[in-house]
Amino acid sequence: MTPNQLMFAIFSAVIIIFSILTVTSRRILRAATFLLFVLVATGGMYFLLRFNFLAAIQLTLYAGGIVVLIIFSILLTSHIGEKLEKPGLKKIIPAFVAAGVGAVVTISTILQHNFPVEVISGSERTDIRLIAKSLISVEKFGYALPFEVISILLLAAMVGAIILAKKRKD
Amino acid sequence: MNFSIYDFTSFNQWIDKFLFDNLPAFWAIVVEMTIIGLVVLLFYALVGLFLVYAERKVCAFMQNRVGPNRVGPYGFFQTIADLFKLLMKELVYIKNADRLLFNIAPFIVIIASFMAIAAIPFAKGLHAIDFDIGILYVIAVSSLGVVGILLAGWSSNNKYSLIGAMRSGAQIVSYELSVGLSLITIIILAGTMQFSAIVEGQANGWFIFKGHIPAFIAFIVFLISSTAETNRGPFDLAEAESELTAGFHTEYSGIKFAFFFLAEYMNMFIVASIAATVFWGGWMPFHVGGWAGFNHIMDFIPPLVWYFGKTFFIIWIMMWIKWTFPRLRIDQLLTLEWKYLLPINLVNILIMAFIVLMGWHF
Amino acid sequence: MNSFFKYFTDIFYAVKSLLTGMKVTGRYFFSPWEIVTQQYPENRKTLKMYDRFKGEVIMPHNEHNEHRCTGCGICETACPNGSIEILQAKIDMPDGKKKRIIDKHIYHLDMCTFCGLCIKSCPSEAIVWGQEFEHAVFDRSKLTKILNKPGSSIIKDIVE
Amino acid sequence: MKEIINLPVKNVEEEEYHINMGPQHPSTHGVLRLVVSLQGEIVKSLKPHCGYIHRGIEKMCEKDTYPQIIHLTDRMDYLSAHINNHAVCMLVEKALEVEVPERVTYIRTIIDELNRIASHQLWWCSFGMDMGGLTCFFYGLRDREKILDIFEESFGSRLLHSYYTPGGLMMDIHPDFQKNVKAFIKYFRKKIKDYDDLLTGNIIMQLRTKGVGILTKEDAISYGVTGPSGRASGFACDVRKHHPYGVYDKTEFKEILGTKGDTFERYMMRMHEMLESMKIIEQLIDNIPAGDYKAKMKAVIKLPAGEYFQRVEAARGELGVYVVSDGNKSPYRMKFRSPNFSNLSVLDHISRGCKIADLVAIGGSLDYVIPDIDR
Repeated sequence: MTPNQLMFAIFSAVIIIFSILTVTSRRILRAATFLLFVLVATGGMYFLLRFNFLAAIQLTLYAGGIVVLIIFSILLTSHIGEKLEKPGLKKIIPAFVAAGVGAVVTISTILQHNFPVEVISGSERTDIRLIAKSLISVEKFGYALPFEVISILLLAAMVGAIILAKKRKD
Repeated sequence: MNFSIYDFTSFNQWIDKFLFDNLPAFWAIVVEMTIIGLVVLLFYALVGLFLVYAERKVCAFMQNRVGPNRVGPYGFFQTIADLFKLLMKELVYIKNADRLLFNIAPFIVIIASFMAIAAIPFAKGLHAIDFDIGILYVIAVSSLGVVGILLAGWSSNNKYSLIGAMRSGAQIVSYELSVGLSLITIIILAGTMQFSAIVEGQANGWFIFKGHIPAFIAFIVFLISSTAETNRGPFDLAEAESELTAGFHTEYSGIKFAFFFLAEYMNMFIVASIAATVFWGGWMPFHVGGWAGFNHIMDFIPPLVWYFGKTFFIIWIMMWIKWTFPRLRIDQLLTLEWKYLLPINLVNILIMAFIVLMGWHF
Repeated sequence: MNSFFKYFTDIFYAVKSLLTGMKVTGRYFFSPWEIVTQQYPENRKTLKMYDRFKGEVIMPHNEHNEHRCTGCGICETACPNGSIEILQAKIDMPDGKKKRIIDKHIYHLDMCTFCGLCIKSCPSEAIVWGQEFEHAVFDRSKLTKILNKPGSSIIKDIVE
Repeated sequence: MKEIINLPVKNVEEEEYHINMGPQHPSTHGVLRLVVSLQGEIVKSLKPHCGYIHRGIEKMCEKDTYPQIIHLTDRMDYLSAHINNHAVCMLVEKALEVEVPERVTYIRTIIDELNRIASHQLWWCSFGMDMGGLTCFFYGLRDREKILDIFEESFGSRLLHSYYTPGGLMMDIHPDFQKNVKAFIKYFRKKIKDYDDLLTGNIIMQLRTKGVGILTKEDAISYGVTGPSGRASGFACDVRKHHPYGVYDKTEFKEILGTKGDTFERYMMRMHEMLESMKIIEQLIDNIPAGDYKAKMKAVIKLPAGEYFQRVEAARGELGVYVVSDGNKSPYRMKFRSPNFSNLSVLDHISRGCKIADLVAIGGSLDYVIPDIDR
C-alpha cells in the first residue's frame, strides 16, 4: 500500500461516514457540520489528485462559502433545542428506493466505462495559467461566454437579494 | 551535509535522502509527515505563547504600565504559567448545549489556522508545501475558521454567544472579499500565486515599492481587512467584552478557551506573515535594483531574521491599532467594507492592471 | 459632484483622526520613563504613606507603657458603626475612693468606615490614626483589636 | 411538501429576544440589571431592575446623628463623595443658621471641583472602555491618581473622605495643598489634549456617538435628567449657576449648554466641564482667606423641628437632600434626590431603536453610579 492509497482510503471513509451521518442526524446544525466534513474531505481528494486549483475552489466555495451560509441561516432560524421528527415509513421507503436506483445507475456506469490506465508523473500539475486563460478565451475551447452569462446571473441574483432585503424595511 | 542558514533546500534534501535510504518508502513518507507535523505544532505553540506575551507587553507600554513582570525575567514565563493554569481549569459542562458541536468548534478554528501555516515560506526552502496556488489555498483554508466560531456561538446555548457568532459571521464573510481582492492586486503584479515565486519576484525590490501607490493602498486595505478577519480590535465585535461579555466564547473554559485564544493569535501571525511575504518580500532581504554592493551587505542578514522582523513589525502595527481605537458598531463595520474598502479595492485592481500593462512599475 | 468630493474628504479626515490617536499611544510606547506603575511589594521598604493617612485607629503608648485614654466612652458614642467598645474597670485608689479606668478599648477594624469621628471627638487625644494599611488576614477575628496594651496605665497628668 | 414550505415562515422577525445585561456585566459599571428585549441587534425596550445594592441609607440616617450621617452620604455616589457631604453640611448649617468661615467655603468649593474633575476622569476612562478603547481606561485612571494623591495627603483617604463636618472641615488643608493643586492643573491641561486626540477626535467614536440616543429638552425636563446629561439637551440646570452656594457666585465660569442632546453632546459636556472646573479652581486657589477651618458648633447638633431642603450640583446632576426634623439629634425622615436615579429612568426612552453597542455607549454617557441609584 502506498501512502496515496492510504490517504485515499482515509478520505473515502470520511466521506462515506459523514455523508451517512449528514442525512441521518436529526439536529440540523449537526447535519450541516457533517456536510462540512464531507466537503473538506472531497477537497482533500482533489489535492490527492493534484487538482490544486479545484481543491482550493472546493474549500473556498463549498466549505467556506456555502456551508457558512447554511449554518448562518440555521443560526437565524432555528433554536438549539429543536430536533427534526423521525421520518415515517412512508418517507423512508421512497427515499431508499430513490437512493438505490441512483446508486445502481452510477455504479453500473462507472463499471462499464473503460478508464485508460495512464501514470501521471509526480511533477505534472494542472497549470493554473491555462485555467485562467481558457476562462476568458473566446476561441474554440474558451469559456468567455459561459463566464459572462454566469456573471449576469449572479448580478441578477444580487439585485434580487437587495430588493428583497429593502422591501422588508418599509 | 551542506547546511546554511541562508538556504534550507539542501538541508531538507539531506533529511529526505537520509530517510529514504534507511527506511522503506512508505515509512519514510510517514516519518517525514510526522516530523513536519510536530515541527509545525511546536512552532505553533511557541509563537502563540510568545505573541500573547508580546501583546501584553506592547499594550502595557502603550498604557503607561509595565505589564507582566513577576514570572521569570521581565515576566517572560507569564504566558507559560497561564497555559498551565488553563490546562488545569475545569471544563465546564453547559446545560442544554449541543455537546458534540460545542467540543468540535475550537478544533475547527484551530485546524483552520494550522492548515494555513503549512503554505507559508519562512526562508528559502523552509516551507511545508509550496503550492502553485499558494495564496488561494491560504484564503481557502482560513475561510474555514468562521465555521468554528459560528458553531461555538450557537452550541453554547447562550444569547450573548449567539449574537457574537452572528456578528462574526457577517463580518468575516464580507471582509474575506477585501482580503482576497487586495491580494489579487499583488498577484497581478507578481504574475503568480505561488509563494516561493512571489518571494523570488521581489529579489530586486519589494512589491510595496515596486507597485508604488496601488500596492501601498492594497497593503493598507489588506491590513484593515485582515485585522477584521482575525476578529481583532477595533473589529472585535464578535467578542466585544463591554457589550457581549466575551461573545462567542463566553461559555468556554479551560483548554478549550485556550484554543480560541491561541487560534486568534495564530491567525494574527498568519495574516501578518502573508502581508510580510506578499508586500514586504517575505524572507527576501532589502534589495535595491542596481546597488550590488548594498544588496550584498543585506544578504548577510539571514532570511529568517528578515522574515520574523517583518512579520513582528506588522504584528506590532496591528497591536498598535488594537490598543488605540474604540470598537466599531456592526453597521459601521459593514459600511466600511461595502462602501469604502470594496470600491477602493476594485478601482485599485484596475489601476494596478493598467500599470502592469503599461510597464510603469519598477 | 459634491458628494463625490465628500467621499474622499471623509476618508482623509477619518484617516487623519485615526493617525492622531495612534500618535498618542505610539508616543507613550516609546517613552517608558512615563510609566506610572508602582511595584508594590518590592517598594514596601521605601513606601511612605502620607502623615494624615487613615490606616487604622491606634492608641499610642509612651515608653512607660502608659496611654492617655481615660475610658470616658465618648468615642464609643461618636462612632456611627459601633466599631468601638469600651470595657471599664474600677480600681481602689490609695485614698479609699474607687476610680473608673479603662480595662479594654476594643476596636473592630472590620466594622470601621474610617470616618474619623472617634479621633475628632476624643477629649484627651488618646487615639490617633495609624499608618498601617496591610490589613488582610485569613481569620476575621484577628480584625478585632484591643488598643490598650496589656498592663498599661493612664498617664498621670490626664484629668477626666 | 407543505411542511417544508412552512418551516422558514415561522415569524422570526417578530420574535422577541430577551437578554439580561447584568447584574454581572462588564458595561453596567456595577450591579445593575437591564432586561433588554431585542429584535436582532436592535433594542426594542429595556427595563432596569435596581436594588441589588440597596443598603437602606435613608433609613440608616434616621438613627444617626447629623455628623454621623456624613459618612453614609460618601457611600451613595462614591465618585462625588465630597459634594454629597457638602449637601448635608449645608443643610445642617442652614437649619441652625450657622455662619461658616469664609476659608471653609473657599476650600469646600475647590475640593468639590477637584472631586468633579476626578469623577469626570473616571467617567472618561470607563466611557472609553465601554466603546472598546481599553487604553483610555488607563490614561484616565493615571490622571485621576494625581487628584487622589492630593486628597490622600490632605484628608488621609482616597475615595470616601468624610472630610466635611457640619460647620466646617474635619481638619485644615495640608500646607502643600495649594502647591499640589496648581501643579496638577498644569499637568492636566497638558494631558487633556491626549484625551481629545485619543477619543474625542476619533472618527470611530464620533460615528458611534453622534445622533445616537437623542434626548430632547422637553424629555430631559420631564424625566428630571440633570447634570451634564441634562445640559447636553439644552436644559439649563446647573445649581452652581442658578442657586449658587459656596463661592460659586464669586467665580467666573460658563454653564455650557448643548443643543442636540445625543451621546456625543453628553460626552462633550463633561469634557468642557473638566476645563471649567479647572478654571474655577485657578480663580480660587491663590485666594483662600486665612481663618479658622471650623465654625463654633454645639457638641450635640439638634435641628429645630421642621422641614429642610438643600441641593447641590454633584458630578452627575442635582443632588437634593430633604430632612424632616422633630427636634431630635437625628432626623425624623431623610430623603435623597439622587441624580443617577432620574438619569437612569430615561435610559429606556432614549435607547429604543438603537443597537446593543449604542446602548452601551448611551449607558456610558449617562454615567450612572449604581450605589447612588439604589442607596
